[in-house]
Amino acid sequence: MSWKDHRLTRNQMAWRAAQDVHDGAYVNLGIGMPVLCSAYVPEGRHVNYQSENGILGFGGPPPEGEEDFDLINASKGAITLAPGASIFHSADSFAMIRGAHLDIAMLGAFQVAPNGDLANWSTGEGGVPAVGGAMDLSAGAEAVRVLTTHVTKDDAPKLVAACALPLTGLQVVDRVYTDLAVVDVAEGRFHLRELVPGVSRDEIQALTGAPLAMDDVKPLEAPSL
Amino acid sequence: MSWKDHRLTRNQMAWRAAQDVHDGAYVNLGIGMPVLCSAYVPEGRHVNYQSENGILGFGGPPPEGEEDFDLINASKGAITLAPGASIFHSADSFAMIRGAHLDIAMLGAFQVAPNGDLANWSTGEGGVPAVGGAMDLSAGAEAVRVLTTHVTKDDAPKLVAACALPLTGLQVVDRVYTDLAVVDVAEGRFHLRELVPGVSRDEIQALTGAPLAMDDVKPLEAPSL
Amino acid sequence: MKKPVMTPTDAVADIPDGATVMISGFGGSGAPVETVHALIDQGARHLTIVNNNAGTGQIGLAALIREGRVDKVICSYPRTSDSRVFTEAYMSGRVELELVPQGTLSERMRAAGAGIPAFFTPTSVGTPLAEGKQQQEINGRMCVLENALHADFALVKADVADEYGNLTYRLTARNFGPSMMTAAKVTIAQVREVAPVGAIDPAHVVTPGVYTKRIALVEDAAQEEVLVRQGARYP
Amino acid sequence: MKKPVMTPTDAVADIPDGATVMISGFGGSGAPVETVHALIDQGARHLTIVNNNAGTGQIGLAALIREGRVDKVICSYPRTSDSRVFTEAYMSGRVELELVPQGTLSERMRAAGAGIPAFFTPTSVGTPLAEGKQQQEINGRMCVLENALHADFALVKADVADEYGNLTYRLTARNFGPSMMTAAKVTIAQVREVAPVGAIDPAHVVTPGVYTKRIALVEDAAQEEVLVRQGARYP
Repeated sequence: MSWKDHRLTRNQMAWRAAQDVHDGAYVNLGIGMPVLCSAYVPEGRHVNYQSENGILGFGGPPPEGEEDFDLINASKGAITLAPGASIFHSADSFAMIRGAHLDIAMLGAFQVAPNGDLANWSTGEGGVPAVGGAMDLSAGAEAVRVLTTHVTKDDAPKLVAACALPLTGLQVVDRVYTDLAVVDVAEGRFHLRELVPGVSRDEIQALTGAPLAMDDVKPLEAPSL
Repeated sequence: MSWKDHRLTRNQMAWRAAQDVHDGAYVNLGIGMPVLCSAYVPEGRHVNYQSENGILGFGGPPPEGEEDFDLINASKGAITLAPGASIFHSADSFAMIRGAHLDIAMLGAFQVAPNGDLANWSTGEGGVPAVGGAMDLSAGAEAVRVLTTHVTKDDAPKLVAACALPLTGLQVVDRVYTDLAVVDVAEGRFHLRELVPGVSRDEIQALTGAPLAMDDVKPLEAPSL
Repeated sequence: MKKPVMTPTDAVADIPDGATVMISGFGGSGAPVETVHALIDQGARHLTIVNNNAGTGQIGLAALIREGRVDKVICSYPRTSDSRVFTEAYMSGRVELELVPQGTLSERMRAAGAGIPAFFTPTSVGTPLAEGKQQQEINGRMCVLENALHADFALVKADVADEYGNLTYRLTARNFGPSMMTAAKVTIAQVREVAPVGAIDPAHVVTPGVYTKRIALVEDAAQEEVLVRQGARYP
Repeated sequence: MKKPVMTPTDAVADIPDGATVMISGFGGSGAPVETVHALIDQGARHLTIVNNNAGTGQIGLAALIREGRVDKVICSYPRTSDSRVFTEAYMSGRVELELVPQGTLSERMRAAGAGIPAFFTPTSVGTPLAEGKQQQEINGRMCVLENALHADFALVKADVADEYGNLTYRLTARNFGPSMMTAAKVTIAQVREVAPVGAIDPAHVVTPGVYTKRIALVEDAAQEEVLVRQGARYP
């Protein structure tokens, strides 16, 4: 068995990230994997999901065939209205984001550095850059949490010593949820908090581009999703 | 008979100012005499009155006893909703004002100068200054028209060679409606356009603090109001 | 998340001496008079008040000033038909005045809530109110730089809240409320009714619940303008 | 004032070559696809387009780009699941891209409509998107100065207009529409229905009629996302 056999699915990563959202939190879900979190609010908690396109209060996708594409998340996927939702225009949505009214922003990443730097909008020359709301979310949210595969398709680390790709935000990332681990970013270091069973500490360090502090590591477990 | 016996009433001044508002115009009515204009939309015209506190589309006061003081104009007087009205908050109201979306602002004045300078917020030392939305309206409206008595309570001219009082806006006034005359402000001069019957050209010039061009002067007439 | 529904007394209990407090209203329209009276009863002093005006008659903000609780007023129009309380306090030097053009006042609060630390506006250029401010020509027009205006507390009169704190406002009583709700650290929405979650159409919400920290329920709230015309006095 | 109700064809007839045109929508939600198709038929070229994205599939904005009508796109997120048309045009150098953070994009349009020529924001500081822009530290935080973004025309999908041009929007199709309606000289609201004056509660109006210059009535408008998923192509 390789470490690849132990990877979480995208839905499992979203589930894991959703478990850390506290009751009553206001949480922006960014384009890509983060939008999956809206389906996994922990039992007994009320979480207010916000999407940059102008909605506060939504749940997961509706049953197939009942999609209304005038009611979508940041990934343009159909969602459902949560009770007590509100809808507003884009400038008001980013006023809410930039004005630091949201507790958490969940974002995707190309690279994250131990100082909290985030790169998620440009792969450099030769591609089409796409920033969306990531820079505003990085600037405005109280906490920035990242959902990303631990490595690229070519098995290169996405948690790196320093971001080589153009930055989205400086010193903004607090925690990273990958398909192999939960990693805190604090005091200029990566701290391995959870690791999927079956992957060793040496393996996860080898897949990570900067030292991982491993003082207190728990198993990373998620239901089948 | 003195010139004082020929003065228009406040309602007549408002009526006269309202006659110049073109069909379809969007018009802010400022605190003081301007708010009276909302009662005098000329027959056959549709005028959209705006008030800085956050409404577009209103008419004159309701019958006595039916006032709702949550529905007011800039002078805090009760108004009525016009069909097709919209209500918005103060920041959106001033976005509309400052963003040059209104055709006309009707304002009060302490002093107006031939270059279009307006002073209407401070009587200098010894009084309480009050600017309200006048500076935003001066900066943002396509045309600024002033309603004011021709002279102060002490018979000093309010149309002056240069404003001695602190300015509200620079080179903004297009036309002045007084209780004696209609005066255009153009090319650095006052142009007398209308004069109440019974007051001579010499008299009106004596009551004005700067030369009045008098090339084409019509009688200023208004119904009893 | 359900927001705490309190009395005005409880809602203002922790406002400390020296706080900056925004109070909604354009004249009496949108003035949360019961919550302001609770603040008078509470006793906090050396307050900086942000309001469009500076109080009328002998109730609400005027009474707060008369009782000597206010060191400074930030407003656009302190001169009204019955603003004797402020006039006396200001002329005697007991209250400081920061006069701000009304559109700049509302935009500064909107900017505070929107994470915009400063903006340029042509409003007030060439007047005494622009003096001492950074100026810059943009697209050929001189502008002044205005800073975001934050507060510690906001006392805002809305109409209906749902349990999550989504708010609607009544007619032109809306005025400064929505921007103040975004600009203060602790926001208190005084409402006539607390409706169940789902009672407000998501498209009709004016203030999303994220901005509402406390709800002060006053079912039979007075209209300040009506009280003033009746000659009311508080306390 | 009653606003002219037109076909999309008539509404876009006078858009000249070289115009800057805002097009509403977040992906297909709020995209006025029939009016964009009318612009394709009309033939204007060398356009600068402001949109959150840069077109998907082979319809709407993607088709406008494919037909060679667009010189420049100002947007935040041109990379979508099927943005091949833009990608090819951009990589081959046929279309210029001005990439703007989404919140800065919407705030720049809001500023244009609000008479705010420029504002400071912390967004993008320290990144390549801040390069070449005026920067200033405000309250201890470095910010970049962003300019208002104006346009000659705006094509905006609303839901219902009344005869005076007051608009409502459907669910999250609201997105960029309201700010674009304030930021362009000539605004075209594509709507599903034109209702009589008085049909919209004054408190529920999202875009006041003053901002609406033309109404393009398309009763059976398509949802762009649905068309894209069906593999539709225009013309």
